[in-house]
Amino acid sequence: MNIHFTPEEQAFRQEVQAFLRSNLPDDLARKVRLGRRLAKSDHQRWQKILSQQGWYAVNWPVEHGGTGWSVVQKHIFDEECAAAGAPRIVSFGVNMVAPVIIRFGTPAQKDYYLPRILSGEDWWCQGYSEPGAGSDLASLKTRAHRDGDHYVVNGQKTWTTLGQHANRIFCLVRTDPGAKKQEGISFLLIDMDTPGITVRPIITLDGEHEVNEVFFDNVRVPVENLVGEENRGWTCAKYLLTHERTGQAGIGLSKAALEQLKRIAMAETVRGRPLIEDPMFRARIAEVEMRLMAVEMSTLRILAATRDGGVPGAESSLLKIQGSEIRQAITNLMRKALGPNALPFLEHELEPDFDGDPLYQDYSAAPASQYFNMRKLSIYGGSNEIQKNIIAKMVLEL
Amino acid sequence: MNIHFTPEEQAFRQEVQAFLRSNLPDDLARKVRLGRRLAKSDHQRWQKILSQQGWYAVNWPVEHGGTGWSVVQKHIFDEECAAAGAPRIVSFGVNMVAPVIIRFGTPAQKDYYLPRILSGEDWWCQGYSEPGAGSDLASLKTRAHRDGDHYVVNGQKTWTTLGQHANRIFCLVRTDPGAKKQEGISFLLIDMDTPGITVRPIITLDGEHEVNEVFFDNVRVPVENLVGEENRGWTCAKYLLTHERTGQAGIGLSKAALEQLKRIAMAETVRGRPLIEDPMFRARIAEVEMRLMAVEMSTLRILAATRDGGVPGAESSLLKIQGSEIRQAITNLMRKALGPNALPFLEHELEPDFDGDPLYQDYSAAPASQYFNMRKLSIYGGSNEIQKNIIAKMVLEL
Amino acid sequence: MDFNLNEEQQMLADTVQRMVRDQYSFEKREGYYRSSDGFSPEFWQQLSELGITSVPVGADYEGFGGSGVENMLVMTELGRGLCLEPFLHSQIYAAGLVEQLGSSEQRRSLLPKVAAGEWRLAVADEEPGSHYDPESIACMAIPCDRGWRLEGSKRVVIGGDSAKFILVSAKIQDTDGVSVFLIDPEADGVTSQSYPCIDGPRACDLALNGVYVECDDLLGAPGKAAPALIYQRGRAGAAQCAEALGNMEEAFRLTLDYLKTRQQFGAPIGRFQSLQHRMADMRGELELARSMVILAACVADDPVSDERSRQLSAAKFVVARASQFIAEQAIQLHGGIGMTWEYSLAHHAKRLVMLAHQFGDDDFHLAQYSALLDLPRQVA
Amino acid sequence: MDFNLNEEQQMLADTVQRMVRDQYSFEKREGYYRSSDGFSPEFWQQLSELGITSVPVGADYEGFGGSGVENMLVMTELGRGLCLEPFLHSQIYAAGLVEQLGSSEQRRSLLPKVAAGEWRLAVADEEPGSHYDPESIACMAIPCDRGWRLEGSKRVVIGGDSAKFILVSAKIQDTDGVSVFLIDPEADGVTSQSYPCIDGPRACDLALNGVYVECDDLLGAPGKAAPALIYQRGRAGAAQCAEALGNMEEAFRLTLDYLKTRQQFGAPIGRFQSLQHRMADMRGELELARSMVILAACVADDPVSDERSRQLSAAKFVVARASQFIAEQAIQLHGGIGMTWEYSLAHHAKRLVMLAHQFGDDDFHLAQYSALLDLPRQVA
Repeated sequence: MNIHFTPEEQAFRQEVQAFLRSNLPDDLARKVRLGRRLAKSDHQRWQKILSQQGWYAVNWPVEHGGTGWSVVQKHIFDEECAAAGAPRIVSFGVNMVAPVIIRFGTPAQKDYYLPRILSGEDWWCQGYSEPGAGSDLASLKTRAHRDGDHYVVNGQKTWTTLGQHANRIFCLVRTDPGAKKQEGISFLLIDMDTPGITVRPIITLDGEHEVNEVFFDNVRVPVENLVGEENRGWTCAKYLLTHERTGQAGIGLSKAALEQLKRIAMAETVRGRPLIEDPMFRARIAEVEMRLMAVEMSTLRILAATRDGGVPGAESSLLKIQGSEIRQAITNLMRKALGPNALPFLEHELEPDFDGDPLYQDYSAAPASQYFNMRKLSIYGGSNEIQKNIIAKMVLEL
Repeated sequence: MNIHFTPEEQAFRQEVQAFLRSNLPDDLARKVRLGRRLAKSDHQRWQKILSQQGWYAVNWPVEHGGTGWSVVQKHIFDEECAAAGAPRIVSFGVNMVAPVIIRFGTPAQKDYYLPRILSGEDWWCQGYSEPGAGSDLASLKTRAHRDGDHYVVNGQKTWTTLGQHANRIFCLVRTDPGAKKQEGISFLLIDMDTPGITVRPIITLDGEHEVNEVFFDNVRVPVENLVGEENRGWTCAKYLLTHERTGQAGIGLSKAALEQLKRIAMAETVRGRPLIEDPMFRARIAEVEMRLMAVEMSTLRILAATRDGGVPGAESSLLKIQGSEIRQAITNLMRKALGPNALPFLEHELEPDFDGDPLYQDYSAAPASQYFNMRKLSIYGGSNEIQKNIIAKMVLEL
Repeated sequence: MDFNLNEEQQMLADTVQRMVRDQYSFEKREGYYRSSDGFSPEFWQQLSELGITSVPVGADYEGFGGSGVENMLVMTELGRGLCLEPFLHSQIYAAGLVEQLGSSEQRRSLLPKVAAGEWRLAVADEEPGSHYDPESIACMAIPCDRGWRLEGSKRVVIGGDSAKFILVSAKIQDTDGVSVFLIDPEADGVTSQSYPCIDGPRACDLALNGVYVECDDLLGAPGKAAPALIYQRGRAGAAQCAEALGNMEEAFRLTLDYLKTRQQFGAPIGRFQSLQHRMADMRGELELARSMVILAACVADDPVSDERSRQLSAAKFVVARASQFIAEQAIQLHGGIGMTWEYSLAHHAKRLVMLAHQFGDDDFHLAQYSALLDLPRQVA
Repeated sequence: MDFNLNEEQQMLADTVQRMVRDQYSFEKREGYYRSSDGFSPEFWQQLSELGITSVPVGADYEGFGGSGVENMLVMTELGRGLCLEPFLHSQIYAAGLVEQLGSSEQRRSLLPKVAAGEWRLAVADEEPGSHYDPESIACMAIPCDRGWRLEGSKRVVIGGDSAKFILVSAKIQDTDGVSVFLIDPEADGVTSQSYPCIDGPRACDLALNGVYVECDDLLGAPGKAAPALIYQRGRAGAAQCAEALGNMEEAFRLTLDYLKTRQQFGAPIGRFQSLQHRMADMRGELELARSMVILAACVADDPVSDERSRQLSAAKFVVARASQFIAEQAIQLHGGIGMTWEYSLAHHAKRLVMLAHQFGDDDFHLAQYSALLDLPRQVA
C-alpha cells in the first residue's frame, strides 16, 4: 500500500507540465481561469494542439490513434490540464460517441468517423434527453421508422450541449414503439445538415447559450448510420453512460477553482484586511479543501481498482455526488467572497472576445454566473437523487 | 401586528418569576441546570409545590382545578420554569391522560382520577408503543378480551417512560382483532398493582434508567376502566397525540440549555483563553441561538393562532422537527465545549443524591450523557421522518 | 402579542398584491428588464398614484408614515412579483437616511417629492473594498471653499442610474468618521457606469473626480453619519427580508405545483418520498424565515440597542440561509427546466441568492451577532 | 500508487479480525467492561503471543517495526470489535514517544517489554485546560537535587490505570518548553482516580504532589518535547482514524441489516426512499473516511512537514465528521432500539462520537488546517 506516484508517473507528470507550459496559449488559459465563455474557435484551437501531440484521444486504443495511457496517467493528464487552465475537452465526440463506435460500430463507421473526430473535422453533440424524460432517460419518444434504406426521424431532443457548434449528433430513437421501455431503442448517427433538423437555443439563467433544443421533422438518415443492432441501442447507451460517469468527480477542475477562490480571497478585503485572513471564511475554504482531498483520494482508489482489472461500479455514483457538491461549494464561496462586487451582470466581460478593461477586476465578473451555472452539476448526467437510487439498489441492495 | 407581550402578560411573567424565586428549591434547580438525574421524590416535591399554588394543572379547565390560563400565559410559565431550572413536569398524568379523561371519561372516572392526579397520589405512565410497532403506532398487538365485567389484557408495551415510578398506566389495547388497523382499539386505565404486570427496566446508552418494558400476562381490568367506547380508542389516542405534540419544540428548555452552554464555554479554556472567545466556537453558539430565536417566534405565532381559535395543525410537526434539532445541536456543542473533559463517565456524579466533590467540575459530568440521551428527541413522539411524512401529506398534499 | 394585520394593513397588502399580479407577469417583467429604464415607469407611476410610494415616508413630509410592518407588506408583494423598481433603496433606505440625518430644510425639500414618487433617491455606500461595512470606505471629501470636493469610487449603487439624487458616503480628509453627502448624478466630475445586476435590478458604479458639494449638501453633522447608516441598513435589511419572503413563497409554490404535475417513472415526482421530505424541509425553512421577517418588521423602527441589532442580524442570517436553500432546492427539484432563462423560477432563485449580497450576507451577520452575543453574568 | 495489501499485511489483518471475532462478542465485551481491569487481560495476552502487541514497535527493540499501514490494519479490526484494551495509547502513542524522544538506554529498557505486551505505557498529556493542545499545560517540574518534583494534575489518561509507567508532560519551572517525564504510577505523591470513559475504555486522572523524578526519567532534552508530542499525536490520530473506520463499517453493516429486516407499515423500512438516500449518504461519508484513513496511514511516518500536518488534520476532520454523522444516523434509523445499552450499536455510536475527544476534534483540526492553509503565491 502506497499512495505515492511511481517515478515513471512523476516523470509523466513533468512531461505533461512541460508540454502545457510550451503549448497552452496564455490567452486561452487566462479565459479559463477567469471563467469566461469560450468560442468555438477556442475549443478548436486547443483540440488541434492536442491532436498534433497525439494527446487528444486519451481513451482510445492505440490502433485508432489513442495514447495507450494507464488510468493513472489519464488522471495525471486531466489534473495538470485543469491546473494549467486548459479548456475542458468537449467530450461528445472523442469520449462519448467514439468509444461506442469503437465498441459497436462497423469497420466502415470506424474508418469514416474516427479520423474526422481526431482531426477536429467533426463536432459531435448528444441527442439523449427529451423534454418529457428528464432522469427517466428510457422514456424517450423520438421515433424512427424504416423507409427503404433510410430511417425517418421525428421528435425532439433537448439539453443538447454546444449543439450550435455541431455538425453531427448521435441520437437514441425509438424504432419499435410496441416494445418495452428500454427495448425498441436504436442508436443513430445523424448529420446535422440533413433537411428537417432545427436547432433552437436554450438560454440558461446565467444568460449563457450552452444548451439547445433539437427538432427532427421527417429527417432521413441512411440505415448505415445505425450503430449496433436495431432495437438494441440501450446497450450502447448504457456503455456510454458508464464512460460518462467516470471522471465526473472533476477533481482537477475543482482544484483549479479552489486555487482561484484563494486568489480572490487574497485580493478582496473586509474591514481593511484581506478576506483570506477572516477566520470564518478561511475555515470555510479549509473545510472544502479537506473534503476535496478526501474525494481525490477516493478517485485515486477507484482508478487504481480499475487499473487492477475492476470495473468502476456504483462507486462512481458516490463520486459524482461528492464531486458535484464540492464544485458547487467552491463556486458558492467564490460568489460570497466578492460581497457586493458579485452583483453586476457584465455579460460582455464574459465573452470570448472581450479584451477591454473590466469595470472592477478581471476575476469579478464570472463567479456569480458560474455559481448559478454550476447548479447543473447535481442535475445532469443522472441527478444526484438518481445516483442515490442507484447506490441504494446496486450497492446496498435495498 | 405586534410581537411584544401585553402589560398584563408582562405582569404575569413577573408573578411567575417571583413565585419561582421563593418556591423553587435551590438544590432542585441546581440538579436540573447541571443535567443530573432526578429522583422520584424530586419530581414529587416540585409537583406538590405547584399543586399548592394551583399551578400544576395548567391545561385543565378551571372547574377541575386548572388555571384557566391563556396559551400565551402557559408559554410564559413554561419558559420561566425552564429558565429557573424547575424540573420538567412529568406529563403522562396531568397533561396526557387527564385531558383524555376530561374529554372522554365518565363522571365517575373524572371524580376518581383527576383529584388523585392533582394531589400527586397517582403517578401515571403511558402504554402506547410496542416492540414491533415503532412509529407505526396503530399496528399494536396487545389484546384485551372481555371476560364478564373485566377485560383480560395480554401483551407487551415498551419505551414506558418512568414506568418504574408509576402506579397507573393508560394503555391502547386491541379489543377487536378482526377489525382494520386503527379500528378495534380501546383505551384502558390500568392499576400497575394488578397481578400479571411486570416492569422490566431498559437501560439506555447513557446508562440511565428512564424507560421500561411492561408485560401483561392475563391482567384483569374492570370494564369501568374503559375510557370512551370500546373499539374507539384511536379517537382518544389521536386527541392525546395532538396534545402531546404542542409544546414539543421545547423552547424554554433549549434556552436554558443554551445559557448553560455559554457558561461552560466561558469556564473552559482553549490555548489559555476562555473558549467563548474562540471565534469559530462562538459563531457556532451564535448560529444555534439565531435559529432558536426563529423557532421561538414560530412557536409564538402558532400559540397566537391557537388563541385566536385555530387548531395547531401540521405546523406542530415542523416545530417538533426544528425544536428537536436545535436541542440536539445545543447538547452537541456542550459536549464539544468540554474537549477531553467530556470523556469520563462518572455515573455517581449524576445521581440525585450525589453531594460530594466532582472529579473535575460540577458541570462536566452530564453533557456527554445528555448528548446521547437527546438522540431520543428525533425518535420519539413520532420520529422526525414521520413528521415529514405528515407535512408532505397534510400540508403539501403530495 | 398579535400577529394579525389590521384592516388598513390588510388592504395595503391586497392592493399591492393585486397590482403586482396585474402588472407584473413574468413576460412583462422581461420587457421591463430589457427596456432602457430597466424597470417599469408606468408601474412606478401607479405605485405613486395609489400612495404606495409614500408608505415608508414620514407623515410630516406628505408620506403615509408606515412602520416596519407596512414596509414588510409592500416588500413581500414586490418580492413575490420580482419587481425591478428601486422601491427599497429609494423609498425605504435613502428616504430613511434623509429623515434621520437631514436638516428640516433638507427633509422638506426632498421627502415630499420622494413620497409622491416624483424623485427617486439612491444610496452609494458600498465601495470595492467595503464588503457590507459602511465604515470601511476610502471615498474622500476634501474641504474646499464653501464645501467639499469628493474623490473616490462607489460600487453597485442600486437604482443609482435612475435617481434624481444620490446619497454618497465619504470620510472628510484627515478625519475618521463617515459623512453623507447629497449629489446630483449629473454634476461635474461624476462618471456613472450603469448595468443590470445578475438578479435583475439596475445599478451603477460611480467614479467621483473632484465632485463639488456645497455645505448644504452634507446630511447631518460631519463625520457622524455611521450610526444612521447602520441603523437604516437595519431597516432596509428588514424590508429586504420581507422581499425574500414573498419571493420564497412564490418559488415554493411553483415547485410544489411542479412536483404535483411533472410525471417521471410513471408517477408525479411528488410521490417520491425523498422529494417529499425535501419539500418538508423547505417548508420548515420558509416558516422560520417568515417568523424572522415578522420579528424584523416589528423591531426595525425600535430605538438603537444591542437587542435590536441582534434581532435584525438574526433575521438577515436566517432569511439568507433559507433563501439560498429554497433557491437551490427549487432548481434541483425542477431539474434542467429550473435553470432556463425563460422560466420565472430561475429568476426567483437568482434573486433569492443575490439578496444576501446587499446589507450583509449570512457570514457577515453571523459575525455581527457573534460580536454582540449576550453572555450570562455568571460563569458555570 | 498502490492500494493493495501485501501478503503479510493481509495475513495480519485476517489474524486480528479472526481474534476479535472469536474473543470479542458484544456479550464478552460487556463482561470485560464490568471487570476490575475494564478490559480483557487474556485478549491482551493473546495479542502478545501472536506478536500483535509488537507490531508498532521498532525492530531494533524486538518489535515488528510496522508502519502506519500495519497500525491501520490492527486498529481497524480492534475498532470493529469495540475492543477496550489500550493498544493505541500504549503500543502506538506512548511507545512512539519513547522511540522518538528516549535515550538508547531508555528505549532498550522499555520497548522490548512493551513489544512483548508485558508492560503497558500511558501518556498523560491532557490537563483540565489543555483542550487537545499539548503545549497549553500548567503541570510544573520543579528542579531539585538530582532531578525534579512534579506538581499539577493530568486528565483522562487513557489506559493510565493499568500502565506500568506513565509519560507525563510538564514545563520545567521558569522555562517555556514542554518536557516529558517517565513516572511510576505507584510512586509517592501520585494520586490516581480511575473511571471508565463514556465510550468504554478505562482512564484515570492524576494528581501529582511533589512526585520525584530522577534525571534519567526525563525523555529527551529538557523543554524540547513538544514537537515529538505533536508528531506522535499525529501518528496516534491516524491510527485512531483507522479504529473509527472499523467501527463505522460495523455500525453501517448493523444498520443496513436492520433496514432489510425491520418491518413497518407493511414493508421492510429499507424500502422507504428517504431512508435509502440516508444510507447512500452514510455510505458516501464512509468511503471518504476510508480514503482519509488510508492517506493518514501512508503519511503518518513521513518526516515532519506542513503537508503531513495538513493531511493528518484533514484525516481527523473528515473521519470525525463522518463518524458523528454515521453514529447519529445509525441510531436514528434504528429508532429507540438503537439507544439501548444492551444492543451493540449504541456502543459503536458512543465510541464514534467520542473518538473526536482525543487528539483533537473536528473544530480543532479545522483550525489547525486553516492555520496551515497553502496559499497561491499570486493574488488574483
